[in-house]
Amino acid sequence: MPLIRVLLFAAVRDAAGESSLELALPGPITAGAVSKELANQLPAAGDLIRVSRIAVNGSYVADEHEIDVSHDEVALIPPVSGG
Amino acid sequence: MPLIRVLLFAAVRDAAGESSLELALPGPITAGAVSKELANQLPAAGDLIRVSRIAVNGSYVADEHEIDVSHDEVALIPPVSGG
Amino acid sequence: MQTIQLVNQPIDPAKWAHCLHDIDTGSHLWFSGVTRRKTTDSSGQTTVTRTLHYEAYAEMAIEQLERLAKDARLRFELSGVVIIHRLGEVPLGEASVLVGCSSAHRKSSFEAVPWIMYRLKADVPIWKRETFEDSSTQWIHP
Amino acid sequence: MQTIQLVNQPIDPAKWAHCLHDIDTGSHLWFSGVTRRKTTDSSGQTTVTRTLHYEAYAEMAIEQLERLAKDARLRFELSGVVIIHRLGEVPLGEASVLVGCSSAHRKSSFEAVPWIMYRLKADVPIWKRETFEDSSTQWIHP
Repeated sequence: MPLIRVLLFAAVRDAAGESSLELALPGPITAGAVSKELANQLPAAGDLIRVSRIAVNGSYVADEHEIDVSHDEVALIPPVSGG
Repeated sequence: MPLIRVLLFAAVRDAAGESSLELALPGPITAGAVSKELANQLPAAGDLIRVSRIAVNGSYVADEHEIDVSHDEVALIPPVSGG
Repeated sequence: MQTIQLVNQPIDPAKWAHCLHDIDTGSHLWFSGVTRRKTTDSSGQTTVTRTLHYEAYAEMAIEQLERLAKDARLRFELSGVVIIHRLGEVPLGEASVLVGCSSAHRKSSFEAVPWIMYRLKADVPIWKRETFEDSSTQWIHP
Repeated sequence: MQTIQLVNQPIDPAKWAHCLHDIDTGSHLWFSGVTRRKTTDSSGQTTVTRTLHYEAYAEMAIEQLERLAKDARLRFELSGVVIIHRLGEVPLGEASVLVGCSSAHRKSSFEAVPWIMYRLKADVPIWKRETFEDSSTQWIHP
């Protein structure tokens, strides 16, 4: 199964204890599948992950968006609070 | 007849060639009467004077406001354009 | 707290920043009204300004601005209000007016500053004389 | 013209003022979002903040802010846009964000700055961690 690295931030990063996680998922990998697998692996942050968005190469994508494992930078973006 | 001094500003002052005018008006003098007399004396600025307001001691007053000739500071305020 | 002043020199916003300082405000908003070179009217005609002069009925202007600032503080629950208006010549690119508001949340400042400018332009006895490109001048009485 | 930056030092508005300079604009509006000590929630409960820390997904935050500034310039016919966000610790009374807009007339700036702040708070990947009076901390995920 292809491996995919996902960048983590804020409370999700704290829950993981790391700034990124590598997930093994059956291809083709969608943004929604990444989200779901993260929530499985980090149950303590499950509620927060379910309201987070996935960004690919700096843009938000929909759940059905297919990820190019070899080129894309993938990040989980919990609800933001800048400003 | 009591004499009343009226401060003038901007285009009205330029039309009068002076920063104030003294008017002789039969008492009791109202703000509306001051306006009307100024428009008579400065016909070149008549239209502007008719859309101007009278201020007494730093506050706008209505036409029927009675002026205390011995104590009040009276000014004709043409439409303002600060900012 | 409110700070009202008529000045004859260039307005330096940095000089007035401390007037809004308050550890319980989260929002500071500063508006500068600046002398603009070109004005295009509704018919698409462009006039070019060379410079502006401002004159005030100073005592009344101060009194009106103090009242305006007090009204704004109550109406929008502001912590601080600053209104500085420059008089005399205000060359192109320089500010004729500076309005600052601070509040706990940004909504109040965002509402208060436009309201203050609207009221200032309607009621405060200050007048602008425009000098055009061809050196002709005109008092602005809108 | 637009100026976007993430910084780790105090934001000095005077440093960015020149970014809005344009002789054909009549309106400059600057918003500073400042770390506030007290927050009162809808039930009237007050919490006291000791300090804030901000973290960003920097590459994406810059990209989103550049896009946001470009959208704002088109939508509101702005001449200039400045968005500066501070990261790391932002102590009480200091600014975490500075947004500036310039336009020919004030209406555009008055509409643009609140719109930029609204969009920034909805979409730009920056997060705030609050440290309370009792030293407990919490990431803010609204």
